[in-house]
Amino acid sequence: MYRIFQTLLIALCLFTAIPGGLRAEEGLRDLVNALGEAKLSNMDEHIAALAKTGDAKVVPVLEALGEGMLYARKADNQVFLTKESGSNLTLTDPVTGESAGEAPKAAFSKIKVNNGVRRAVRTALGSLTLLSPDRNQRLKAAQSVLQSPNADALGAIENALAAEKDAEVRALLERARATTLLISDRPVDEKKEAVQVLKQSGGREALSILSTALNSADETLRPDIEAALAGIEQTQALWAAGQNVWYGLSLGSVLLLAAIGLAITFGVMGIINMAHGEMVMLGAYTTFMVQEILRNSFPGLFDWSLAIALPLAFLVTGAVGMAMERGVIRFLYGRPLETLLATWGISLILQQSVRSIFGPTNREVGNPSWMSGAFELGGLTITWNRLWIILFALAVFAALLFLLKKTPMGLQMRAVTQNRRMASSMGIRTPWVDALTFALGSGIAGMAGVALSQIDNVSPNLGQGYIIDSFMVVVFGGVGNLWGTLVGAFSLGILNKFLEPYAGAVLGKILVLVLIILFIQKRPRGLFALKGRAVEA
Amino acid sequence: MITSFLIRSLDRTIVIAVAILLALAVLVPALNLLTSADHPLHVPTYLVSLFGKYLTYALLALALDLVWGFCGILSLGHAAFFALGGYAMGMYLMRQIGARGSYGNPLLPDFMVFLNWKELPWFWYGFDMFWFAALMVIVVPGLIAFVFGWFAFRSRVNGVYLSIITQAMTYALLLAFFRNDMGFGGNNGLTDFKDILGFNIQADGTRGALFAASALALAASLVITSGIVRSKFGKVLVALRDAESRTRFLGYRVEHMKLFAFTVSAMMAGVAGALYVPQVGIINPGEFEPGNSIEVVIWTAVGGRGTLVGPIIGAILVNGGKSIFTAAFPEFWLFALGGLFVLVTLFLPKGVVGTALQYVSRRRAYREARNHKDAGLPAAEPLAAE
Amino acid sequence: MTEKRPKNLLYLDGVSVSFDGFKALNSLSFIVEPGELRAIIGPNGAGKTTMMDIITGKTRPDEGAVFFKGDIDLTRKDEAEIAQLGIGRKFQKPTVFESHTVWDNLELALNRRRGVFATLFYRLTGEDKARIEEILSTVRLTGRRDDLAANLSHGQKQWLEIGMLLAQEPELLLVDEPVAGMTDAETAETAVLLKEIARTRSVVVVEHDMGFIRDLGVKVTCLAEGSVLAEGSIDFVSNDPKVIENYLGR
Amino acid sequence: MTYRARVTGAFLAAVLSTTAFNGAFAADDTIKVGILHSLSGTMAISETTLKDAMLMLIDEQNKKGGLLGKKLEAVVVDPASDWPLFAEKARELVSVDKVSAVFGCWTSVSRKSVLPVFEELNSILFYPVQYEGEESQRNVFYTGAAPNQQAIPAVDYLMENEEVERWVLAGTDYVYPRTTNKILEAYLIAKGVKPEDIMINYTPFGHSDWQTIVSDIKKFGSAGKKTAVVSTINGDANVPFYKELGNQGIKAEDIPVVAFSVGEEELAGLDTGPLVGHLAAWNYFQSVDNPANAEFIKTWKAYTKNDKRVTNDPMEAHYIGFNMWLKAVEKAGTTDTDAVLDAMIGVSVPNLSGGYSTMMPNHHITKPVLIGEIQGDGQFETVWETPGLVVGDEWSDYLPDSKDLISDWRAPMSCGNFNVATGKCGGKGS
Repeated sequence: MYRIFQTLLIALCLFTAIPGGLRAEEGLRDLVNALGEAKLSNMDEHIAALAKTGDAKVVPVLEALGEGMLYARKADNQVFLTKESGSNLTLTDPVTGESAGEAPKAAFSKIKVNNGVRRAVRTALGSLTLLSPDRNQRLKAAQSVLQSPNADALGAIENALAAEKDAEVRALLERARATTLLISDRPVDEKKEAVQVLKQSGGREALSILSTALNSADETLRPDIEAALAGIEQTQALWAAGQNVWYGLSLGSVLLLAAIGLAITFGVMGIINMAHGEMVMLGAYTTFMVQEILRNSFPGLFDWSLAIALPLAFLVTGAVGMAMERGVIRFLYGRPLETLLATWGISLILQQSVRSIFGPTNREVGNPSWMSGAFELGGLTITWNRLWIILFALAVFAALLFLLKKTPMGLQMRAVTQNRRMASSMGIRTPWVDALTFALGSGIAGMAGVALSQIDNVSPNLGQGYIIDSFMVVVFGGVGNLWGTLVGAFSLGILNKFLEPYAGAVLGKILVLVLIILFIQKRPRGLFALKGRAVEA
Repeated sequence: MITSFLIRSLDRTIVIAVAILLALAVLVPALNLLTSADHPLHVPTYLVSLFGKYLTYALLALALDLVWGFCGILSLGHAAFFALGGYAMGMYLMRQIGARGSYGNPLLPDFMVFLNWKELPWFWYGFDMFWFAALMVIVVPGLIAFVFGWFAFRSRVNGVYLSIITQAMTYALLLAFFRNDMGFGGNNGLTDFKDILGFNIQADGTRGALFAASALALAASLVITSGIVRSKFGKVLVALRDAESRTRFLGYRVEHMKLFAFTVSAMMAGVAGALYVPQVGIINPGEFEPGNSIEVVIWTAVGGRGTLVGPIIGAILVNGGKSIFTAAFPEFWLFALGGLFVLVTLFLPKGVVGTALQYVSRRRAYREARNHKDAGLPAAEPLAAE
Repeated sequence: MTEKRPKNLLYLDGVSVSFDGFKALNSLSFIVEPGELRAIIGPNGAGKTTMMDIITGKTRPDEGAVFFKGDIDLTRKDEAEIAQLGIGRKFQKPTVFESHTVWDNLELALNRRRGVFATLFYRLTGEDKARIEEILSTVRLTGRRDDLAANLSHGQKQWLEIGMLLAQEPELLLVDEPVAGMTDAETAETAVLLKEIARTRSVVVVEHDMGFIRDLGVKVTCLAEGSVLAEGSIDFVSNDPKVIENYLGR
Repeated sequence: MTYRARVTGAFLAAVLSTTAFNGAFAADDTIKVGILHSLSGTMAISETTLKDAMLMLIDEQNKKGGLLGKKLEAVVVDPASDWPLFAEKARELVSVDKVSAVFGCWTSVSRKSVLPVFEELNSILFYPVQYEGEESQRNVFYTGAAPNQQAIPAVDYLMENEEVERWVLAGTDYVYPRTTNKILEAYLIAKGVKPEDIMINYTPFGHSDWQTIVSDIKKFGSAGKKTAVVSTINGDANVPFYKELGNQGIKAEDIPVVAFSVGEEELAGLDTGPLVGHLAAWNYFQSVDNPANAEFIKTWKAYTKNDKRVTNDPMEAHYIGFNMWLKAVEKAGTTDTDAVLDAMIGVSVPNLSGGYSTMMPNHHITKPVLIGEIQGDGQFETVWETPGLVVGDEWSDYLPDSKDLISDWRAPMSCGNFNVATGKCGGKGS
């Protein structure tokens, strides 16, 4: 019943829209206001009706609807575009685009949206903006018609395709056309061509589109689609191995970041630093603090937050590390197992301090825009944040290697850790070098925390999750050898990711641990052990 | 042979400690059961279980001390043996529930019923018999320790490396026991026990008996450990702790020595776990957490490693402190605990008992030196020098 | 040198070993006869300690043969087995069990059954007691029998270690720089002690102290860069131009 | 060595005297309420808030004059996310501090750990968190959701409104996800979903590397049928999971994720921008618009002196449970356990989603079920709501062994696992 009425109303509006601009405007207003009374279940019809008008004024209305910024005035059901300002709403007239002043929020009710509505908005916006002069908007439009194909839009897509010059948009439109064509009532020959187009484009998206089409395809088309599917699946399977390597590298880089500071404090200095994880956590909290300040005072600098946080995290955790070294650890040199106890105590204190100061719950650390999203490389999906983390881990590694091998500071560090008494008699201020080395290890852990805050919880428990893995990596790689840590981290990461699809996440991890235990039997001093007389004495 | 072994084990300290434990085994349950609630000497049931728990922790710490204090193997996985013993006991207790579970299934524990298991996994067979479970309490941790140690010690994995792989072992076990598919109840573990050997597990009498059993087990283990430590074997352990390759060149199979100590220690830990479970009423994979094993190390260090009563006192002190602090300063007790570990490592490197012994022996040496007027011997400094 | 005897006590042939590309031993061949006292000299890095490591099973050779008493292949045995076969070793740095008393150190070294259960239920017999007393007096430590080994002086530790080796009753004794850090009097006394010991067994001594070696007055082998440079009496060796070049210096 | 004896003696004395000390304070001028939530360790992240909420509720009640003319006194302990310690602390609360009721626990295992203690000492526990069901105990009141009050309505919603045909059941490997997924699997198959259209995946606690699983979900979702993820992923693992979802570009419009363990508190640690439209099923959202909720939020923000603090479902459960307890104690006129247990059943108090919740004879409560979509500001927007209240079903009808069981703690049945098939209390047997 309601539906018939609805169609009638729409038809009426369309009819009345013909003569004169004013009446068209009024018709549009009625359509917009109808949104205010619509239910979630029939909202898509209203949206389709709005889209049918083809009016450019509809675009901001639909956009606002999708973002949940469309409000209806309770008193007269007038619908407005809004912006929040305190407890008030700044109103914009949806049809004229003019400002309509401010009004208290309580007088309005928000037009609710759900995923279904958002999908409808996406479809409608897609076909409305296909011809937009702005390239990016066209790109977005092409993506949305591809993601939610609608047979009615086929004509619009073809029109757009005819006019489109930009290669990237064209490629998308081609695919969109093929996708849409498959669900339209065009002849089979054209559909067969469309299948070929999709097969060419490949990827998971095409797989999904073709499988959908397979469900409703008729007998003549079926073999084509099945062949195309088989072809795509084959290439996908090849890429899957590559994808696993990538995931492994990415997990490895996380392990490397977590472990590399430990490779200094534990590997080089021999301190069983159980508070290492807490250093990582402090680094993550520094990032949180930086972002909090930026968000409140300099929102424009948000994309720089990580760059600002890095040196700060290094300084903060480095300072905490130095305090730890001067306050506790320096009394424990030569008693490595006892450093375990003391640093465990320190880790409890640090955790509880953070819990008291920042609260026990997760804190929000956002991704800067350059770390969000993903891109496709062949058949690989590569997320930006993982890519940056891999690069960052390698950069930290290289910098550390340089510092240790090529600078006087590094030389002194190595001298002190190899033979304290000799170094001190050579005039090196060993206590100072000890403190700096420990601070360096801690500082690097803090920088790792900045990176890890991008992919994990920022909570007082953050460090606990990494401490065991870190020790495994260092021990597996060979204590005292930075290269060992690098190779260890990446090989454990890749091993883990190749086991995971077969054994599942839990069993995979158990297997990795068992393999580490067995490996240590074979090479009791890790992958890159120093051989010879000196180490055995 | 055995008698001489036992006699040798009983020096003054051990005799006193054993006497105290035996007295406790009788007194605490008696004061709980025979006095009325408002009697000044009444020990509430709550404390009986609590002290019972401390005693099992003490036994665990003693087990660790045998390998760490006397043999130099810092195991960061001893809680795993404790948990394995606990699971063996827990499985017996689960089987005792029988048809009294929620679903009334006479064979399958509740968690298997609602996850749709159709039959009992093979490794649950036999646990309906106490003797079998009791055997497993010792055999399972012992066997795992034996296999693990056989590989590790043969390959001469030492020091920090050994510590880390023991940690890997307990972590792997933690993950494995978390898996519901393993058939040990996953994260929830085993719980809801009803009775042990036919006695209601919640009855005051049973609790008293369990307390007494814990005290007796601790006393027995103390005697055994002391026997081991004071035998020539014990001297070899200390020798290999301090100079492993010298010991090898003297012709001792160091790996056998370590393996024996490690296995015995794991068995003791298993017994501790088995006594722990009925007193706290639950065993779950959380017991395998690497942090727990580190805590055991800390109890031992606080009490004084390389002494026999040290770990016992350490375990009771730290856990007692934990009990009091978690109630008195729930928000801040971690500061106290963390601070304690730091301070003990810094200022009492030999632990409470070790430091006390050092003090006593220094006083004695000083007195002797004064009595003999024999200033030529540097007798006053022996322990400080180390 | 090639006596017509079926068995050498110790027989090394073509032994090579390398660490990370560095050849510590390079096709070393070396023979010790029963009852022989042999001194080994050579510059640092000549492979003296590595050779001892190989004989005692601490290091496995990459190639070459090592036989004890003619037919026992030492490359297949570990340290404990080799020690039980009757090869004792004294380290460069004195290593005694510092947290044990002098007495316990000797008791541990005593050549008795060394299994887990044998030690667990071991009881000190009168015979063993007498033997320990005897060694104590040999190494001149009777007065300090109940002191912790940690409290001995450096020289006393060296002696205690030699005492432990005696208690082990080895047929072949390898001694690495026994007089390093000793006073002259102690050095002389040690030479006497070693000669005394060599009466009943074979001894191989590695030492830098030429005076001490002269005191011993035995056959000398000079090693350099992992192989034998010269062998013979002290005078013969110290006049060899290669030895002078490599070791003694011009 | 007498030294040791002295230490032990001193310690015994210390413990005994604290006992006496506490006992002396247990005078009759206050009614004590125990709060048993972890303030340290892994669960502190969720449980600390509940402790604060309880303190606030007790505070508010005291301002209103307390209970039975006496002040309420909160006793807080820290079981430190250590399950056996939960049992120890529960025992301490009941037998040493003599509390009248305990509000606490979060994880199932902690509840399982304390159950025998409450049974033995005959005291009362209010458990505020959604859980797997399959339990009804005389001394426990379950104010969180049973699976039928959360999981099943959520699946219904996805099936009807999003026309989902393919399902990923992803969970942390422990008993709540296992049971919930068992129930859901049976339910979906009963609804005609083919077994090959259901993918079940379990991950360890605190799992942080979700790359493989998210890409598996994507793959599973590209089979041409509308796919949704039902997530029973626990606490800490959610943040990296959602971050990975966002980065790999899984949009709610394409593959919606409905979660049962993600509330306002968890979202507070996330940038929700990329997550808009993903769903959660709860019995309460902070965004619910009614005066009682507005008042509650205001008090909460004032109490914590933090304008950004959020409220969540387990807090509401404590709110309901606490008010029910107050009402039952008033009804019984005493805090005596047996009297309160009897008085509790049938007690009805306002909940925060605009209706009334009633304690049922199975010790579970009636609740509305809300489905919400994540918004950009970290809140949920209700997109669907059950028409009426749903009664918590302790024994699921979708598990073969529990479908014949019911629970009714009223006399004369007084049984937590009555088998309607055999007509006996105590499951299948005896």
